[in-house]
Amino acid sequence: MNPLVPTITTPSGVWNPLVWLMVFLLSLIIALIIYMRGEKTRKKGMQAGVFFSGDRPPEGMDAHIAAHNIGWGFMEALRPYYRAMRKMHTGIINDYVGWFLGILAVMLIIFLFWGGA
Amino acid sequence: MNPWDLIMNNAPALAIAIPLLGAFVTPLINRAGRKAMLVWVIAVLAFTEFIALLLVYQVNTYGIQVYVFGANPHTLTVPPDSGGIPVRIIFTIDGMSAFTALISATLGLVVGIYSVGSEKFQTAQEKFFALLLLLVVGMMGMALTGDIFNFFVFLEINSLAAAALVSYHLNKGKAVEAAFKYAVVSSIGALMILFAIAILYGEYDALNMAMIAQRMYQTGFSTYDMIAMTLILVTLAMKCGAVPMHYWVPDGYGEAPGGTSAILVVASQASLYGLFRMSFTVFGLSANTSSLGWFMIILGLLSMFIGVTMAFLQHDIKRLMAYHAVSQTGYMLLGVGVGLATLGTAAFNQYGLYAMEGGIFHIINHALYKGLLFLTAGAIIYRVGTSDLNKMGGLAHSMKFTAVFFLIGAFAIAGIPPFNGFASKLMIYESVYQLNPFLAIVAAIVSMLTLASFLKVFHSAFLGPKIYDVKEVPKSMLFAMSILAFFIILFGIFPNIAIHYLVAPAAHALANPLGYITKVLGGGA
Amino acid sequence: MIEDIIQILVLIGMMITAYLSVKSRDLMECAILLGVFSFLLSLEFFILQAPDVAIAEAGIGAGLTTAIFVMAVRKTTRWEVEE
Amino acid sequence: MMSKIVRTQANFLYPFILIFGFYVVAHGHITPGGGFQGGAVIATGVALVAVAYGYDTIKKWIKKTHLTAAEGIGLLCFIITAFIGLSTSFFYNFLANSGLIFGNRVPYGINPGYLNTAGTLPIMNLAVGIEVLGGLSVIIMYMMAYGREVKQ
Repeated sequence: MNPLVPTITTPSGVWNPLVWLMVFLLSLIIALIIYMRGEKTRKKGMQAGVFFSGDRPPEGMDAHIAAHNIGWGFMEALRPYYRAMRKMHTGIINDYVGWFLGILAVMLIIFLFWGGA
Repeated sequence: MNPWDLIMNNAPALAIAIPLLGAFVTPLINRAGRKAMLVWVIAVLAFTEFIALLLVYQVNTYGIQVYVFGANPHTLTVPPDSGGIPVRIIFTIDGMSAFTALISATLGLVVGIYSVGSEKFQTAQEKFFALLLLLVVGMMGMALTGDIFNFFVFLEINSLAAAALVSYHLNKGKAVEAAFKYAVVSSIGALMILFAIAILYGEYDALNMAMIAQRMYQTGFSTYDMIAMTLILVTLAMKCGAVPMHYWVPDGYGEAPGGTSAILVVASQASLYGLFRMSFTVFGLSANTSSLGWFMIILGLLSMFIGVTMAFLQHDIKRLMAYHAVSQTGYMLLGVGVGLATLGTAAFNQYGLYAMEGGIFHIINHALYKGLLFLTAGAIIYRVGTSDLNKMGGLAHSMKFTAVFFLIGAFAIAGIPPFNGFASKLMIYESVYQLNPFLAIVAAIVSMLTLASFLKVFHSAFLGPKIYDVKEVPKSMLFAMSILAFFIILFGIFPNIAIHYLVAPAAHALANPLGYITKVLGGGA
Repeated sequence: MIEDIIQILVLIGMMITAYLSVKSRDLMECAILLGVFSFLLSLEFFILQAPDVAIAEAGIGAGLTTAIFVMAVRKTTRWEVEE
Repeated sequence: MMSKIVRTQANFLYPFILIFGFYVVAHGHITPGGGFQGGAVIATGVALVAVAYGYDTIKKWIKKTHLTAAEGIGLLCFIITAFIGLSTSFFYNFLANSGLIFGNRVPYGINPGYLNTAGTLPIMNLAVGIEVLGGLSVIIMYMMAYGREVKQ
């Protein structure tokens, strides 16, 4: 196997990053060509602006969205799960050690039945 | 004897001796000035990196290497008057050891270069760099040693140096609290390992891993072995940050200074190495590898999913990345766990070995891109002064290089081609689903969630209106980041370089415990 | 025989001192009890033919850590209080 | 500073503790104990004086920088001794049976234990002893110094 050949053969296929890169670049070039063939006399600036239901955004709406609010829907959908997770992550050192010793005990019991040769 | 032969012959010992010497000399050299100290530290780290490369070369060319401390000649594993027991402190280097040592040395060098810039205004820098070198010693020792008690010693060096490094920026006592938690958890874990070592020593009268494995194979797997195995494996799983024993990870990584989190990732991976070494080489011959493998797979699935979902919740940049470190550790556990679960069956050659290669390849990829991400996080904190994502924004206006490096790291961790994360994740998906399609589905979903949460970080830290009027970070920090970024792209486009020279030898070494045992117990010389 | 009796006595003493040091509300007393515990532990090591470990335990456990505990207690409050 | 009784006791016990500690270090290679144990015993002596006399008095007698230097020097001696044997192997005992310092041959059979044997082991014991006495004493000193800050 020559290490400079980028192809990886997986149990059910092949993967070649160079081919992927070429296809990616080719599609970029095609997109560029399509873009270049577009209408030259278009008005600039308006199309890319942010509109709220067709209206101009009021002043101050270009403020930054804080990290806390990104993915709100996701977290809202999984609220019961996250409530359980928050309960699990207490940040108290006794709980850290407790979890470790608990897993140790559980694994001792499990390996007692299935761990042997 | 000329110097080249000296280095070639003693490479395994020098791998820990040089950073150890460096760590002890650093406080003395600091009296000659800060510049001299920095030059010394970087030189020591660079030489360690060279030795690690040399070890990889030696293992790939000549097979498994043994080095016996204080013996004459240095390959005499079993002295003639010892009754066939390897009594001395012994280093055994196979593919997996050399692989882990190389990662440790590389990240040590990169973090050393980075810390030149990022710790510029701190007090007691000589202690910081001495601890960094000691941490490298701990990781290298864990990776190279062939003696179970030495493994414990190096694990302790690793834990203590890491705990001290975590508390380096006091951060109004928060970092000290995190370091305290880390220290308590790791000392309880180390106590468990010591207990397990005592059990094994009482039973087999040997501390050498190969000797223990051979005697266990001969006498059969007893209940005592089972207890020792559980203690060691669960402790090492805790030390590498597997859910549900991961609680120390976000605290420790989140509070560590600048780039130190990057090397803490590798410190955890040294424990991961220990987990693999113990489960394959020491217990793999005797124990039921299928149940061990499923233990790792289940830990891996839990780590992947809970890690990534908890990361989505965080708004502290380093805590978020720390949860991603937990999540990525799950991929390695999953890949190697599938290999362990199928060990000895026909499925092993069909896809088990391949899954192991994927898992091991993911170790080096994770060290590279998570290292890069932690370095960019350190750069942001260095300039902005806060780690709260809610207060950041618009940094791409002023910190262009950092933004680009962050994007490279984020794409790599999310598994976007052509970066290196994709190559190893592909190998894991394609092989793991043959054992059970559910595993591959979870892995793919976790990958998507990873991308989502890193888009969140990128959006809130780099995009948006300009809030902070800051400059780009110092050149040494940018240089350290560019090294990692270069390797991410190199291993993404030419994955076979890593697989051929590093990953495949490591996977084959793990899968062949008998070779390890015969090399050590074959007498040497 | 006499060795066994001494060993049992030492172990019982260790259990008592450990229990008392956990229960006691006087922190200075806890520190001294831990010192006694370490001393008994080092005696136990000596009985178990490990003089090497016994010296280390006597020096570190009974001597240094007790001194450090005493210093720490003297700088804070002596009595444990209900929060 | 503690009461006169404590100080007198400390004055009386201090030399004996130090001598016992150095004995354990020096005989590390023939009797139980060694560098670590001996260093710990010596540090206990330092702790005794420190507790008896209080930080303000003791800081004139013992300097923290000296103890830190002892720590560094001990570690350096240890690793350099290990490095000297590198032409054979790391930690190689090049002095044993060589006739040089600590290089006498041990006679076969039961013997009273000759100090001048065992090669590099006594040197390493000494190095570890210096390192441990420095390290543990400096911990005590920092404990006391920090406690004083809290009081103020």
